[in-house]
Amino acid sequence: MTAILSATDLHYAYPGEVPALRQLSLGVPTGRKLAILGPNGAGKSTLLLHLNGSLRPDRGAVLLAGKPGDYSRRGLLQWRSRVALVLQDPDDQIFAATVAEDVSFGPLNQGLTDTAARARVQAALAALGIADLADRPPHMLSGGQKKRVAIAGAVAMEPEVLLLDEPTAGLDREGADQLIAVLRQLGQRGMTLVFSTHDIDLALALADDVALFQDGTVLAQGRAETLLCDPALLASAGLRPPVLVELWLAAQARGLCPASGQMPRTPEALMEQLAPAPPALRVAQ
Amino acid sequence: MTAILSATDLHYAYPGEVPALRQLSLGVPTGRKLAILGPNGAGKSTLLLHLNGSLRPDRGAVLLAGKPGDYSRRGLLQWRSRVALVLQDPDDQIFAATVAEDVSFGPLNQGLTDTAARARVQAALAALGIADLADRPPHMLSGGQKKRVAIAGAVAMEPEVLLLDEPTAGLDREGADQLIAVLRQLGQRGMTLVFSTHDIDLALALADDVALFQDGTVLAQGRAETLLCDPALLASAGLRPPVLVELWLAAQARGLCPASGQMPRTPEALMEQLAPAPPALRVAQ
Amino acid sequence: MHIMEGFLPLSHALGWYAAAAPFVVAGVRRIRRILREKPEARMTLAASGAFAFVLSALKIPSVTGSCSHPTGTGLGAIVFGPPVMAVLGVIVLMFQALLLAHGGLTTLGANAFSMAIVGPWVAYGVWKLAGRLGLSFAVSVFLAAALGDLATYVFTSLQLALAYPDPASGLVGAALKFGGIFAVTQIPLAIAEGLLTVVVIEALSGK
Amino acid sequence: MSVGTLDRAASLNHWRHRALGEKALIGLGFLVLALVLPPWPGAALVAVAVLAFTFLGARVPLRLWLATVVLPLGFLASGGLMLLVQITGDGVSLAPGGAEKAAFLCLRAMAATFCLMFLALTTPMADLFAGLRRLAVPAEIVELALLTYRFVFLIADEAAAMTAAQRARLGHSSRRRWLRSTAMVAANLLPRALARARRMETGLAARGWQGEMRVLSSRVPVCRKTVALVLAVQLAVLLAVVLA
Repeated sequence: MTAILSATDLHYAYPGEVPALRQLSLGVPTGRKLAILGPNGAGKSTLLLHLNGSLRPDRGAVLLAGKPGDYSRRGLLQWRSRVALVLQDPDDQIFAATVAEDVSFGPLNQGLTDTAARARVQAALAALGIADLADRPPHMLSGGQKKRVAIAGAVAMEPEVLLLDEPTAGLDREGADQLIAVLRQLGQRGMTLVFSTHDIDLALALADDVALFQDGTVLAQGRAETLLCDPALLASAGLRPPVLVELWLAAQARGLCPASGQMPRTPEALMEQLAPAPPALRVAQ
Repeated sequence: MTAILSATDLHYAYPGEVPALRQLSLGVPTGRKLAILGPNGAGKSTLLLHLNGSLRPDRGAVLLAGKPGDYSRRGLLQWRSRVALVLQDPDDQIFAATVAEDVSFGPLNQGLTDTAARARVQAALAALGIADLADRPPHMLSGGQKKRVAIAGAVAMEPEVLLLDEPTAGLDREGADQLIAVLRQLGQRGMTLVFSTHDIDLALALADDVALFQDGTVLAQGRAETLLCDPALLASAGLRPPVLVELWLAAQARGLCPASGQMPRTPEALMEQLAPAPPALRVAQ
Repeated sequence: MHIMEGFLPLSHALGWYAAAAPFVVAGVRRIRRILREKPEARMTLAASGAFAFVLSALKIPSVTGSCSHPTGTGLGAIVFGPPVMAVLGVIVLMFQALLLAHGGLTTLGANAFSMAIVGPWVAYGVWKLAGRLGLSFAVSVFLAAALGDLATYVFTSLQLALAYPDPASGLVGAALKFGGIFAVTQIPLAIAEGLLTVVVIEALSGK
Repeated sequence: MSVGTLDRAASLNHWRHRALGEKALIGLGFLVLALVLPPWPGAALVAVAVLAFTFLGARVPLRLWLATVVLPLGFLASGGLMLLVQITGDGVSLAPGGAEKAAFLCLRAMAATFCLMFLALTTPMADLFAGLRRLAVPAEIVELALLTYRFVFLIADEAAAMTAAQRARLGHSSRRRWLRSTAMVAANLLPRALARARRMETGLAARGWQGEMRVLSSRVPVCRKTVALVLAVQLAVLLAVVLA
């Protein structure tokens, strides 16, 4: 498993404040979906800003495809073409008067011709399932639509890695489900995804790998199936397992599920594992 | 069950837009916790703004303790002393340079003396568990702290009803859990709570009653235990039952829980109902 | 370009306070009248003042590496009018001194005169004049913002020259000296501010 | 240094809870002395005294102080340079007595700047607003300043986020793109600031706002010992200058 991006021993403090990142090391496995999971204010956004070169660490290094990040002007342009960042609030990143115009901002800055940029815009809007919104002014969109426009703006740059800060923040269940479906599709096409979240249920629904983040550092990193089923480890990061996993573990302990089953990622998956007891064995009604 | 606040046949449209509320009727039972549950953009915030007189309906009426709302200057002042509103973004409500100064704003507007207002401020900060933040400037607080400051600003007015717009939006699990605990305590002291949310899990954790909201109107209102266990009704509002309830229903259907059990509001409550099968009856490993 | 704390002798510091006072008092009167009729204008004015502050904190990449920034006076003068800008300007200058150590308290009078009075009035005058001359919208806005910015900078140079006249060539020489050293950054800046204001106002009126 | 750096430092300062009067007496008192007294030895003594209060009294972190002082010193370097030279008919030459004049100016400006920085790094804005109210500045103007202060941080955060988002999409990478990107930030920021103002209006109306914005500010009593100490130091500076 190669790491397209990695961070070693990062240390960073905003001027006059306590350190936001401390001795942080992290690898982003190529072609997979990594959740950076931790409470608010732990420094997750600061980490993402380091991963695309927006912030430069006080100590330590960020490596892109094994090479130390190049903070020269040209180096940063290339870096950000390969590693795109989508912030939490879509209103912070949609500027133009129409959706299509906004999505073209990145490709045009990459130096593409108008024709090439237009093709990129169409492809990105299609990938996010919002081709019909192309001519809309952004302020007339719903929260979930805006979020997808912001992601389209990043996808149109055809990056290798997409960094997303709290992608489902503020979305309702339907909006979040649609977004998760879109992100899964992007992952299937080979894009590496890194997303920060305080929502362990989102990590359960989307992540291949999880990095447990607390107080500016990564406590543990590993496969979602391992980490999210480890209540003791999660507790050390101040977290509880997802409700689904808690119930699954409880059902296993009570012998209501096979011990060999896979970690359920949806309620349906858990229900399938809950074998119906034969009528005679049911609990007393 | 008396209704301290009620709305009958409300109709409202923002100038030049499609109606936000349509023939909406709703009762707010005194001394209970009511969730207004529905997707984003359905008009929940608009409804809350009607319940404290910030917006005046085009048709229909809002009744406070059985009397039609009085939209005169004096009437509104009294209304808002009895029905406090906490907006979704605490930054839209906190204006002063320190927490204690900010919380004193409401009581002073009510015409209290400095001494009386100071006592209210201290009581409100204590009730919200933020007495230690009194001298902090608001922009140095975390999201969860700001939220509690905004609520303290409302509680210091000693209202009968507290309206909260998406109270846990943007909070992480710990922040949300702390807030839920605080709101439960306020409820136990007899304050009537009304909160809007798109998060059915929040309704499950906190609400006594639920009003299902969709497209500017209330589809159904009733006890949380009834409504949240009715998948067909929820589906008509574009919602799914909470994961806990889904699993509980599934376990009941499989005979793994007693059919007479109460709706579980926490994973622990569900686990208690999941009786362990005796060793001999466990599913094949 | 704010005059730093303690740079002006006492008599000049006091003199500029006295010169700025009538404009600021007039602005305060105007604002109190507005607020009596519309209490909620408080929020709008405060948000605009904060916007001007934040705009002035946006750094412009410049050749010299000095800390040049847009003044926002042209935009403010066109949108709110010069009297209101005098008060908002003083508030913003006070915050710049205390939150960024940029400018100063003894030089607040002098800085207010150049940034919150001369700049906005020149911008406003140019804006009105250009309108009367039938210049296009974009050109009028550009000229108003660029000349407002430029006027602020020229006036600041004059203030410095008055305080420190050249021993050989007096006021004129000193103005050339002070003007000259800041011209490197300020002339491109004035053009940038003009262009910026055009884009902002066009985007605003398009929405 | 961001907009919040000094503000944060002031509200976490060791002397944060000292009376506004004491800090004003130090910051403004020495500021007046720096301007009134001849730069040598007056401003030099003021600088020493105010630095002692800054570092020994208020325990301002040195690193932060240095990072803050860089900006005004840049102005001083270029401004002071102008006093060294003169323009004659033959061009630019060294001004007679220019070095002395420039040195005196630097002394005074630095002493004054240290006074300003003492105030900025020890006194939260909340206390200053309360002080302005007591000085009979019209309530409307103090309220306007207070709201502006509150909005500054909110809008600055938005501006910073927008700029980061644009950089991520390669905005700001050339002069032309800088202009376009910055204009887009400004154009999107103003309507958002105004929308925020409208929401704030609703939020405050819900709290019974009638047009006046009264809040309870806590007032710390002045410590007489400290005042006596500060006055004694100021008198000593004054006497030293008169005797010299």
